[in-house]
Amino acid sequence: MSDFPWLLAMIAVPAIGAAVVAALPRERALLAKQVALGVSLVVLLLAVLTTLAFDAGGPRFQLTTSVPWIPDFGSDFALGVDGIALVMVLLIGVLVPLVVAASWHEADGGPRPVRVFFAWLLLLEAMMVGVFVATDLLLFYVFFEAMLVPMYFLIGSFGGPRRQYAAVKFFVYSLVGGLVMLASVIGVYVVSAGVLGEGTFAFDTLTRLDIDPDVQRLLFLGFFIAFAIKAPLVPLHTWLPDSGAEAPVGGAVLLVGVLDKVGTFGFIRYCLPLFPDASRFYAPFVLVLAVVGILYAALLAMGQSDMKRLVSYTSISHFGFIALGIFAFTTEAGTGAVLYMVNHGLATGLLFLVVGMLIARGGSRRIADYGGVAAKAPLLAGAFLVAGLASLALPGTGSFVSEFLVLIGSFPERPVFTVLATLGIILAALYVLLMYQRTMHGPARGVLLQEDPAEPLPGAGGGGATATATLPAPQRSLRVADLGRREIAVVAPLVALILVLGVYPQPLIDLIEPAVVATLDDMGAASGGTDR
Amino acid sequence: MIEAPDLSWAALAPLLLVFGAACAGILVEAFVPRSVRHPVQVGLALAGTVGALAATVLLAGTREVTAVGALAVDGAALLLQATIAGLGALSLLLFAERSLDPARSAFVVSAAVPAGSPRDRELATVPRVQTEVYPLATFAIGGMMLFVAANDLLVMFVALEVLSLPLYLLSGMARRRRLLSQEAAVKYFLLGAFASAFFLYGLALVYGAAGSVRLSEVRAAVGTDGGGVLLVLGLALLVVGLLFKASVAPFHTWTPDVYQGAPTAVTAFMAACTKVAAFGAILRLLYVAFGTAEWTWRPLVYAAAIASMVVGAVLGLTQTDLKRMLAYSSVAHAGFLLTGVIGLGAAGTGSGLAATMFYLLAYGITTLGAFAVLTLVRDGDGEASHLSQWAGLGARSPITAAVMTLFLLALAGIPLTAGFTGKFAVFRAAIEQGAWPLAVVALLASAVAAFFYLRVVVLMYFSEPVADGPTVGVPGVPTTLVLAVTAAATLALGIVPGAVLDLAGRAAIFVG
Amino acid sequence: MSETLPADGLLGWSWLLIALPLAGAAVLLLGGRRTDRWGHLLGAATVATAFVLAVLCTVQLAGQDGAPADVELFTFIATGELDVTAGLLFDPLSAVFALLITGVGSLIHVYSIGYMAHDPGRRRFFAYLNLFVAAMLLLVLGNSFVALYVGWEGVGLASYLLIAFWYTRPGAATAAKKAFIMNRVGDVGLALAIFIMFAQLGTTSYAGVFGTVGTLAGGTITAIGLLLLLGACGKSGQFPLQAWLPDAMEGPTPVSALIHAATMVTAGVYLIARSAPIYDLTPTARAVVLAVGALTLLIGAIAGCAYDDIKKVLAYSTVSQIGYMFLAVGLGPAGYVAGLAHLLAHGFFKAGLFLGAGSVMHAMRDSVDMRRFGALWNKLPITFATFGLGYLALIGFPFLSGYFTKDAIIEAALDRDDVWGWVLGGVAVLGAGLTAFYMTRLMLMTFFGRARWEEGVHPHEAPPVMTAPMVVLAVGSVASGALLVSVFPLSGWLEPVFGEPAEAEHVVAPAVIGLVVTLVMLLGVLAAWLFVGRREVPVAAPVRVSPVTRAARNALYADAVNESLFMRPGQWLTRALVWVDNRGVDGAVNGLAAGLGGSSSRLGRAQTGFVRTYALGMLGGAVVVAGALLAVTSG
Amino acid sequence: MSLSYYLVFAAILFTIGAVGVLVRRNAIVVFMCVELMLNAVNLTLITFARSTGTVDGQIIALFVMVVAAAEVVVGLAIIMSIYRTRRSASIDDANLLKY
Repeated sequence: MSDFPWLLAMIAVPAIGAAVVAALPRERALLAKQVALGVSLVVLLLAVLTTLAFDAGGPRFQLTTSVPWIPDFGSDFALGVDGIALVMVLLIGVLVPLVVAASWHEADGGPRPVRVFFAWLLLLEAMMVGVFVATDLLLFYVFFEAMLVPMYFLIGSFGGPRRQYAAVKFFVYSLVGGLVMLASVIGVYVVSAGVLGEGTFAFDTLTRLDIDPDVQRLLFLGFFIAFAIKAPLVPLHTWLPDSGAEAPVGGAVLLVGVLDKVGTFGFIRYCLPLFPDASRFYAPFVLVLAVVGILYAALLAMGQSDMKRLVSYTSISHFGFIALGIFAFTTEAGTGAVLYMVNHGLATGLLFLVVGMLIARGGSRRIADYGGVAAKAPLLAGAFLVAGLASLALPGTGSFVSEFLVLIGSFPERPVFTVLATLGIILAALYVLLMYQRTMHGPARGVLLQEDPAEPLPGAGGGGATATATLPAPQRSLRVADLGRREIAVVAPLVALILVLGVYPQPLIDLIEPAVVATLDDMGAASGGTDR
Repeated sequence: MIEAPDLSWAALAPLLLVFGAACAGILVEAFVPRSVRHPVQVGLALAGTVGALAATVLLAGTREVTAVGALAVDGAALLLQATIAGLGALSLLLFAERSLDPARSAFVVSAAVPAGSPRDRELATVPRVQTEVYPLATFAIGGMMLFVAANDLLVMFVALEVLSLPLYLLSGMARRRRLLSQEAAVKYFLLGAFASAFFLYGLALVYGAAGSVRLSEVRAAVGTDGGGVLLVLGLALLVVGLLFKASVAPFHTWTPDVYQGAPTAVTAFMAACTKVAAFGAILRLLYVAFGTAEWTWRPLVYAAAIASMVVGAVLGLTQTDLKRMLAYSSVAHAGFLLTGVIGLGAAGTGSGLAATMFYLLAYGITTLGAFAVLTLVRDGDGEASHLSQWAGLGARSPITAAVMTLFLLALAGIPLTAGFTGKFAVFRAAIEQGAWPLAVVALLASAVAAFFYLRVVVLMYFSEPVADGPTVGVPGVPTTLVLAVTAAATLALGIVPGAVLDLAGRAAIFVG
Repeated sequence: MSETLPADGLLGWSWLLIALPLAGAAVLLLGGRRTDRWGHLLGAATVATAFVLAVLCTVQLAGQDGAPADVELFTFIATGELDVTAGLLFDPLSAVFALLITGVGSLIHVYSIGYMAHDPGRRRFFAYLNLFVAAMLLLVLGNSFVALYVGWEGVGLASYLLIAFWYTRPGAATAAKKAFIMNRVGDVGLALAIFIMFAQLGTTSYAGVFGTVGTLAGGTITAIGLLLLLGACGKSGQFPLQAWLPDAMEGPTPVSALIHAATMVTAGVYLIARSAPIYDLTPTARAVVLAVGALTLLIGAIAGCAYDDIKKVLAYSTVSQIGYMFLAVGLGPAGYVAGLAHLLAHGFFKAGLFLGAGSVMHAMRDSVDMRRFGALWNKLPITFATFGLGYLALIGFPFLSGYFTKDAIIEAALDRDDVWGWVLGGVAVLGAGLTAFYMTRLMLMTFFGRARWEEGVHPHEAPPVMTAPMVVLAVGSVASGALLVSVFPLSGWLEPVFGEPAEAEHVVAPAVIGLVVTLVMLLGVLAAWLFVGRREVPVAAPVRVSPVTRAARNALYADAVNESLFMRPGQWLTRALVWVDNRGVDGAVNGLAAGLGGSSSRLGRAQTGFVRTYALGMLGGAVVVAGALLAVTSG
Repeated sequence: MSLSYYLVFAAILFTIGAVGVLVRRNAIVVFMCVELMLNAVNLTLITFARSTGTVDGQIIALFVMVVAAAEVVVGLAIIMSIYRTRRSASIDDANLLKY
């Protein structure tokens, strides 16, 4: 069973699917959607089967396939998963079908053909899978950069009013990081050539060479800057609120839910094992960024008047927790951080989707345009509440487990940072409940009082604009209808997953832990959490 | 009594084929009736270049110095000749495009007629085509191929002129916007002559110091200590002449004006082939003649590389004309290529030579393709090269926009395109030689450059179409062929560059 | 603490205690409108069943004379050195709480059937109520601090949902948010305490922590104790986190009765009692607990004297009474039992009082302004009777529950036999007087005097489904004290948890204390009659009042302090940061881009288009190149 | 008399030519200045041929003349065409392409 190239299939299927969708004639929009949904479901199936084929107790990298790619660069087309990559692939597999379903009407009636949207979505999926399963540094880099293109087009072609600005900002920001990283990637290669005589990009080999600490510090910076831009750490974060706000909801979900995780994934997969000394050297500095980010972004989230910007800022705050967990160098915190990546993907994904559904009804991204929605749309409000509670890491939701692990694991090593970070959970409660109260509670306000839904609201967001345009006439008349069947089908699985992972996270932990332990061993850190 | 020099005809075959085709072309002009002249000329020119390409392939592996040491036929020379011949052939196809311009050709019927005169206006519409361009271009191609094989400063100088003079003329032969075209020709000519004077003076000084212009003997004279003031001055002036052709800052000033003014097909030809030739010569000069004293010129090249990348990238940001923007991009890429030149170790060891040659190929293909797309988008007065006219092109003709996007992403160096592989190769070479600061600057510069490539993408896809936008012409067979080949190659060199890189690696040899 | 037995028999099923209400909540929430018709019945049924189960479990526990039973369920989180098992600990302490929660809980469920009969959201209400019961049971039954924390935040959520039950009222929504936030502040303390336990002891289970806590340095133990206290204060509305509890009265009255009087707010007391092994080791932390208790006791009592909102008065009374309990458990071994006894008794009479208040509001068209009540005693006989009994129990009328439990606390305080003992005892006695005053005031304003009803109000007694629970609770309030102290001594039952009650020789004879307290109580009643009962109660609250009254009306300015210390600065900070982020951080990025563009156009000027300029540039370049090369070679 | 005089003289000629290119406006004159530079080079070559005692220098000089002739043909053609269009040989008038 495990000799079937699962990983390759998970890259190839969506890539081919994208080509097929793109090749469909313009008027077959519905077919394009159905194909996209089908393909993404196939990928989900593949991801699940891969997980079954994966042996948590086995060697670190499994289901590996490797063929020579660019011999001249010593680079192979090498794929393989460890627990960390596997859970991320699972996350992708789960999120994409939901995003496809949620974006069903996203591109309808817009100036650009529907099929293009879904083609980019599938291509993005292929790239994202590739980035996580690549075990060759150059291959990883290639996916890392190539991943930008589909997202760039998703934001730029289907985004909100300021989409041009957001798309270019997103692309250039990431590209700068990526290019700086390229210098380090080549640097690692050259170092390996110096040590082994023959340069290589193979992850296993690279982790085994011990690089001179001073060189490490330089190379580390290259990687770190790139990843710190991806998983926005303050102060390199300002692209995310723009992208998150302007991107179509589906794009935003994948952007914050998966794409940005590549940054934190990079920290734990590449920064730590490749540059152990540098990681230890820079750890205090990184932790400062992380903790500042947690509090700073949380406060900023409170100050936002645009729901999508608000959610973006909450994510920046959460990424601070993940970085904290990774750079605490303990098994508990590391496992928690990786688990956090998954749970944050689900929680923020749900939050973005629900906010998107609300915007699709109200046609505005401004919190002030809503109020008392819960009375009109209890299901929507319920989903919103679950998402919000997951985002503030309430026990019973998956986020709690991961946040708890990160904090309790970091505390023994870094008490001060952890205490400061823990204050973040108060702020989290504030920004979530403020938004919830203003939109869902209180007397009917804003769009609920709008008589004529046809005329757009002041400051109506693009996502909303396209979406309201797409709502068939009957739905339009009552502006804030409760969730429809399709929307329930999108929301329900996420809610279920969040709750299940909140009660019984152990299976995922068992997947993740060995990889984390291996990483910490690679860097020779105390993998036992505390040394008593 | 003079004994005839020994010529290894086989090794010279590529050059002979091209020059033969060129000379034949002149005879055709004289004797073949106008009605069939065009197809004959095109066929002839293509036969010459493609034949040359084939010949280089057959010659692969040859390593000899022939023609009394005037020519070096080695891996590098053959690969670069093949590149030039191939790109030249593609450019000739662009020349031969007849279905885009309503008047069946992008070249003026009679360059002698004053622009704007009644006669000119009447000629502008008649579907007569002018065929001198083919022999001219063929001569230029021959000159370039000679340039990269020259093992002797005199041959290098002659080749330089042989490739330059036709280009001066070609850039003045636009059918539309003739004033710009003529201005471009004048500027290119005067500055080119000025530069070649420098080159020549450098040649003279080197000759004075080394007593010969044979690269091998120059090397002997240079030794490891640089070999005295005269040689160094000579080197300086030679380099100036070559950097001019390679449009490296601060000798790039002609590039934007000429690229913008010249007929787009010619611009494509210059951008793709001249670069290759110029860098071939630079590599040969620096590593065969002055390789033993590289410490003398390394700082200079270092500085020139940075200057080029910065000037190209920064100035490109605010350009509003696509051809001009691509010109600055070519300046920036000259800088990246110099990074690869730095990547050559002492006496040409290291992966720098292979990397640079690969980059030349990748860049040539990509930029040729980009200019080819440019010829498609037209308004009443020829190509619509102003950025604003490209707004919303993605909606109007998705294929064209997609192809252009591919080329732009490649120029920006996004992975899975030829541009990325090339960048990676040259930067690796540079870092291997410890020049990582240069690599970092280069990477930042390419980030800045990416910004203006993206502007075009943004315009094409993310802005709404303009009211009276340009029309996208349906390309004839030649242009279609060019677009297909370049696009395919751009992708192939990005996704599976292994074979070509390997070839470049094996070809990375200088004799002499 | 005696060794735990593997849970067998019924105790093995004790997880059903949590599962049943949880299932009820799930069915009601997911079932949607289909369950509207019978939803409330299901909700009440699950809790009632849970109560029966709890009784049976307790019986079995008594059978194995209180040896605690540990119920391992499944591995919750296990990685590295952390190993958290989801498991329950059913020991006398948790048994007491389980009985209180399910018992009072089921009564209030029944009551709510009537109270919410006409509310469109009744199903939702019962779902939330079930959710609360489940979370609260997890809180008291969990066998580790993590389990407790989960339940801890779970009840917080339920409380949030129920306070905001009528979410279209801005007041309710805000109060709910405030409650959740202030609880979160406390939760941070609890979380940090757990972190320290793990960092220092490598475990978070009760057994593990209590077994090894002795090995820690005194400072660490004190830190844990204080952090736990912070959590307790948040949940139990103790100083400095008391401000949310009165606002929480925006919720439906049954909620106030169950959550904000009988059960959830006493979780803090449970936490401290549960953590007795820790507090026994840290006098410092205990002292702080005492201080908090005493202070809150007074704050609550004083504020209670000034409000005209019947529910607010009861709320401050709750704050004050929990202050008594904190004071008690702060005394250490001597006081645990007394505190818990008072907790149980309070559970009965305060719930009863709230239900009574609810029935009054029910009669008065949901008005809570006591100034518009009056002369209801004959209109609402049952309510009056039950409420009256609750009142007597609360003010400590001899031989009703409050009398026994409160005196026990005062005894324990005085038994410290030091100056602090006298201070605390004094405060407690003073509190008793104040309690008597404000409760009497409430009684007088509500049931006696002239009818000051708004026009169109026709008071009528509540239906039996509501009065029945009130009767039961009234009986409880009368009897529980005597039962718990003498007949069925709590101290004996809790012995497995807190160990042998030290037989302290009393500094002051209990009889004397009883006498003093009774006198003070009578003084309070008298004062109330002098101030309120004798003269006419103005319909509008008098404006020109003494600063003391004004301070009391503002709950001693707790909200004002919170606002000026945290809320406003926070808002300013947020606004400032938003500016910094847009102008500063992002501005830097955009500025960089703009700078590049500017330099681009400036550099572009050099491209003049004049051949001669270009030539000059080239010549200059050539000179530089030559010069550079010469420089390199010559030097 | 030393050959270096010739070299210096040639250098001066070259400089004059270069400066001429910079200061003169008339395209023809500019072009003649370039030719002057070429001839300065020729002089240098001859001188070096003399000093090194090889004939290469003289041969190269011949080549240069041929090339220069070719350059003149091309150059004048271009300059003529633009002159006929613009009725002016001033290179400063050719200034449409800039920035």
